[in-house]
Amino acid sequence: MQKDSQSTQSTAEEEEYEIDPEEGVPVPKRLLYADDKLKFKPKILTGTPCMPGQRICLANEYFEAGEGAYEFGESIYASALGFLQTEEFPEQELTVVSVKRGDGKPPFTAPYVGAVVTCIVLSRTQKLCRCLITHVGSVKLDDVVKGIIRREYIHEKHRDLSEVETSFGVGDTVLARIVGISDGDFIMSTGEDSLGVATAISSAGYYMVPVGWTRMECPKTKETLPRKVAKIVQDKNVEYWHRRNMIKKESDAKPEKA
Amino acid sequence: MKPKTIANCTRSLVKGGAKNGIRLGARGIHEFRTAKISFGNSVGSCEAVLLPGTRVFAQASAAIGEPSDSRPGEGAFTISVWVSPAATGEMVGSSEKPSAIARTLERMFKENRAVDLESLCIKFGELAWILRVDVHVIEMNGCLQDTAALAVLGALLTFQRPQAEIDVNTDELVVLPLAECTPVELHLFHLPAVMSFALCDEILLAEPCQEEEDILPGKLLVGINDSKELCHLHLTHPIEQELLLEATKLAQAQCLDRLNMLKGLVEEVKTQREVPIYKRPQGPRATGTVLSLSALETSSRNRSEKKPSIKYLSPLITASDINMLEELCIL
Amino acid sequence: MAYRTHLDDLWEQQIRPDGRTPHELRNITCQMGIFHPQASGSASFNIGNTKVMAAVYGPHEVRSSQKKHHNPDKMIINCEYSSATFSSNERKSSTKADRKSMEISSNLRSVMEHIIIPDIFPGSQIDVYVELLQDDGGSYSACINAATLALVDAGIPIRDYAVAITATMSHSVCMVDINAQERGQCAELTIGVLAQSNEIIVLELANLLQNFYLKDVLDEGIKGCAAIYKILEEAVRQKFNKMEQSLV
Amino acid sequence: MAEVLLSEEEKYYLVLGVAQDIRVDGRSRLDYRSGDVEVNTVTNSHGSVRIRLAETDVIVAAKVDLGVPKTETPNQGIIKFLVDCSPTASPDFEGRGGDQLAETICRILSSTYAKSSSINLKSLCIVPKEFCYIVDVDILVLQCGGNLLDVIAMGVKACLGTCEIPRASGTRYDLGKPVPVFSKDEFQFDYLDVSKAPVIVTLPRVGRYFVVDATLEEESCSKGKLAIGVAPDGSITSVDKLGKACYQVRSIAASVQMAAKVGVDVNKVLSDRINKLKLSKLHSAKPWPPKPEEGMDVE
Amino acid sequence: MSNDSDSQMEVGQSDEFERLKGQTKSESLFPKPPLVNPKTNKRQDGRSPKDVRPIYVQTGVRDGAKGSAYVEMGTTKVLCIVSGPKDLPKKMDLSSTGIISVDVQLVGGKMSEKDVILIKECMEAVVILEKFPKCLLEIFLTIMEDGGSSIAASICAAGLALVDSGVPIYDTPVGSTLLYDGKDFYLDPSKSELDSVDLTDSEKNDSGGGIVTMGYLPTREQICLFTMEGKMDAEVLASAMDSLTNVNLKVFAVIRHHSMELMKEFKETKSKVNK
Repeated sequence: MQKDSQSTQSTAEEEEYEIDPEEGVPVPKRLLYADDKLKFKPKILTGTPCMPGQRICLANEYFEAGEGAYEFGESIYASALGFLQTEEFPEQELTVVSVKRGDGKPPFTAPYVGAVVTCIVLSRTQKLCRCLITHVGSVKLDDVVKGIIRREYIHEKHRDLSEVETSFGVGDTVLARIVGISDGDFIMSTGEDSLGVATAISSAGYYMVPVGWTRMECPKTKETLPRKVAKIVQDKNVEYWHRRNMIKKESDAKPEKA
Repeated sequence: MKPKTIANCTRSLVKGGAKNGIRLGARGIHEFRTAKISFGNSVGSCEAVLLPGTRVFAQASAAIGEPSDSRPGEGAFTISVWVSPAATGEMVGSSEKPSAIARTLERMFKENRAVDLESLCIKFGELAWILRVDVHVIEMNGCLQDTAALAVLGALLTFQRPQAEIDVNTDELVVLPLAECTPVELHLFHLPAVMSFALCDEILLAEPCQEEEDILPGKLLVGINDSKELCHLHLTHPIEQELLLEATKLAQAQCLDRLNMLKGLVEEVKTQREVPIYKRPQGPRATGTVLSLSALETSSRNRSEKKPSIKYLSPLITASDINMLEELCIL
Repeated sequence: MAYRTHLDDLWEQQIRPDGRTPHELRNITCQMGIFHPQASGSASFNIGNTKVMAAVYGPHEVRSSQKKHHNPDKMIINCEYSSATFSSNERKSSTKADRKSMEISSNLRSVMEHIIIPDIFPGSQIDVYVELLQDDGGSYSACINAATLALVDAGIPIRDYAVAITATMSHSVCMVDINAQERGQCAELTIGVLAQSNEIIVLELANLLQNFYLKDVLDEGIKGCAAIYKILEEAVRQKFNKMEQSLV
Repeated sequence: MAEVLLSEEEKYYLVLGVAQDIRVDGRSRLDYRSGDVEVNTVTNSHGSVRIRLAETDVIVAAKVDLGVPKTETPNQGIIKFLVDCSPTASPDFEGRGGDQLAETICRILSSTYAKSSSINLKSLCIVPKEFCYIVDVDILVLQCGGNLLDVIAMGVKACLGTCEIPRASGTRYDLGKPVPVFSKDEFQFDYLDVSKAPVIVTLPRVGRYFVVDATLEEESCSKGKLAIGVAPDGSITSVDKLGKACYQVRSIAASVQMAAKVGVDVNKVLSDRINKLKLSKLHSAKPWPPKPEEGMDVE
Repeated sequence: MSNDSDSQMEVGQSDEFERLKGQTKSESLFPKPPLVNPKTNKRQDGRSPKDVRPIYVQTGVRDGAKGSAYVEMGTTKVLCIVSGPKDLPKKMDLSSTGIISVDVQLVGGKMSEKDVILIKECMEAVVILEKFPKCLLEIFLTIMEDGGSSIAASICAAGLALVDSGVPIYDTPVGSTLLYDGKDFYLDPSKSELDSVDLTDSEKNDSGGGIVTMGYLPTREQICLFTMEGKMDAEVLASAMDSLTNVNLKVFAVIRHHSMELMKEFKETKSKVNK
């Protein structure tokens, strides 16, 4: 009698197992999925309204969850209210599925490892500088979050030669990438050409203009100050690609030197 | 708390000196420190100094409150110790030092029943005096317990409280201000004192100073009272039995000296304070604070209201700050 | 004049209220490895109705809260004493972090620091936790005995056993191992010694004791400690004989 | 909470073992580990129990006191629970470290006992509105080797079942107020009726299966568990979902049925044990004055 | 005294009368009416045992908040506001995933700690915490009126507020409560109905009785909150869960309808922006 109920229970549970979101049991993927099962590419109807939790499509090498969607098991589900949108990347044979509201309200954003953030320098010490993160990508945060840039993370090369004092000034607006989380703070890096000081105000009170990779100049007083200057890239997909490259191949992330 | 850093040469100086019977401050190894005791203007305040450089101030105060459920026929007695950062010259990060002193004082005065708490009872289970001694360490140079115990004892011996009684006819609590009655002194069953010793390889150093306490490995506290009874013992390092017995003998002799000095000083203070016994005028009472018991009962139902009502009862002595007490001390 | 009770009659024949002679210990049972796989070492020590359990954890890495001021060449010994809410006759609602248990914790630490060989595991920490289950007199001495046994069980190198017992002088007779009933009437001196060198390491006094009697009471206590040491050693021997047999 | 750290491979091994109905210690999914109950561990309480289940070790002691009933339930007595996690169980419990776990357990216990009509609280009332018994149940966690909640619930039931409640022989009127009168005989006492009292069966989900009586290692493999109170007649007295896991309707239903089945067995074993313990207590009635306790052999 | 619950006026009058006489005991002052009128088989508020009270939902009720929602279930009124992500306060434990804090305020009372923890654990299961590491998401719930089933209403309100805020969630949670008196199920019980059942009385409810609250993720078909108090058989509990699932789907239909309406609004604003 007891055995009977056990066996029925086990079959019932087997079906559900793969879509249980919360059990943190590590089961290697290869045991669960056969590779050939995944290799087909359905068509997705963009513009479909989605509720959170609604299943969108299969998750395989052709499809990836973007903003407002999450992958679980072998499917992609919506995680926010909005309309289905897709973005094609023909070279990679990849479609990014996202769910967006489209009414102008900014999507939910929080700093994550790999994100490019905008921050304001609060204070400097010899070893690090403390910042307040105000934007993640292009989205403004409701509440600022603290982060630090360590001396070693200012330049990609010559890590031990870089100094905080010759790279940032208090009050500068800095573009940086979150590379990790330590005890209390987000650790950020400016070790890319496109990252570094975006705007800085001179002692005379004017926005300074970059005059090279390491210096900025006040347009009025012609005073120059040392900064780690960012080369601002205008690309609407840049944020997404930064994140992808960060996760997949770090070496590919470097853009061509100007 | 960060451990104190001490130079190695100071270490070897103190240790080597102790072995040869030479101490910092040119004292003999069994020579105790000189005690100086002075009394404040207000009742129940006492400052004890152990030269060189340990200074402790104690203030006794009393208020009327409810006795504890487990001991309904007794008053209550609390001791709190404050060590100011100015005294130690370091941040007092942990509460270890004040609580260790407080525990020693509690053991000697409270658990060994030095104070007659039964005489503090006003009405069984309902009203009693709550005695409180605040101990402030002002300067610190070793032997904190010794000095604190002396200061507390001085404060208790000179403390006076007003008369409080239950009017039999009206069942009211009557508290007479100090100026209008013969003040009541505390009754102490015995007078305890503490002597501390530093231990260093078969050698006893009586009443060590701060450096000796920090450097030498062991410490022994001997609490002893005027009738040659031990009332506290505390040890932090292994010790031979003979050495221990020697220490208690030394402590006993010194304790009697010190207590005699204290008693003499207390007598002096009391004669200075002496006022003719106040004779209560006939007729209705002029200034006595009167509160009916029933009023107190109703207010004690509601815990939040309880405290103010008691403050009102005896505003003259619950005043925690010393200044106020001084003003009021017409004696 | 106070009434004579049957206890007074007994006392004339030198029999204590619970039927012991003045120099007799209560029944002692001790057991090692009671929390075997989880704690590194553990022991229980019961003397009469006083029951104590001890657990030792470590040596392990220094916990982050104490790491800041920690000298990496030193070893940290951390002791915590707690008494169960039901340990005494009067129920306590909360026992944590009151002055009394903090005092016992710090005293216990100073004893443990003397018996553990200093700084043998530099940069690490040893936790000794003692729990009082029931208090019927002599609880502090039982704590020391239990902690010593737990240290032995954990295999931490110690110089010597710390053993402790209570003793007193009443009606000009020395008595050893005071229970709660007797504690109300006479002084209670807790004496702890290092078993081999007979040096005194623990002294705690409750109530008043004539200085004149101190020597006699100390002698009595040291004798009691020797008896306790025998029992502890026997327990350790038996435990390790068993281990040996199981290995064979 | 005392936790063990396991590597992913160890977890994988455990989960696959459970899937094949063989756990690391050789049990099947519905097997309990062996345990032991002893009474009168703490002699100065009205009832005390030390309960061990493999490495989990708990002391439960009850003290009975006179008190005033609550105004909303004037004809009922009061049972209070207090859990204390001793640092002997884990260094994490040092200082106030165990308070959170203790509060959670306390909460579950009081909701299981308060709302399930499992104990007739009216039997604890002496004079309505004036006097009742207040039973303080203190729980001390000495060792935590997994499945703590179940062990505590069993301990509480055994402790309440063997707790000696003084018998009030009547009431006397004093100043117009009724006052209970107790007989002077020390042996006049009653036992509480625990024939309806529940035990708790905690079911953590390891992989895709629920297991009973999980070890610490198995608990670390699961994100959440169901704590199900089961009365002796198989009815469910409380269900609490602990942790942040999600379940399907049918798996909760299945686990409740599983718990009901297991819970009846546990209750039966425990009740038999309680009755035996009561008998043994009667046989070893205490003489007066009390003799020092008979010692066990030094082990 | 009359036991007929339909004639409430009469009961009130007789109460007044009895009080004047000063003879009634406090227990009989407010007699507990039966859950169902035996004649009409209707409950006190006129619905049948399987009926749910009318539900009203609204989102975006507070400007300036990240997300907000207001839910009415009969007389139970709950307002929920979501804010964050924020920096973690210093004293909080560090965590690699996000942390949720839930604050429940009950107007004129205090929510029991147990219920707050239940709601918190439910929200932790619903929100995708990995998406905001080391940040704090705050959920403020205000129960403006507790007319019974307040946990269920809180779950619905919190779920809607999360949907409104755009915080990534696994699914839209809904909740409902059920009352069992030993014979029948009463879905979505009101406060007076909950109070009328005394679960502590061992003599009266031999046949059992209990309150079950369930939070449900409708599209994923998973239970994110489950609590039961009282005494029920396993089979009864299983069937109670079935009917709770059905109710939850009904509640979800309301929320889904509201979301669709919302999305229509999105489309309109979008077309306006484009113009």
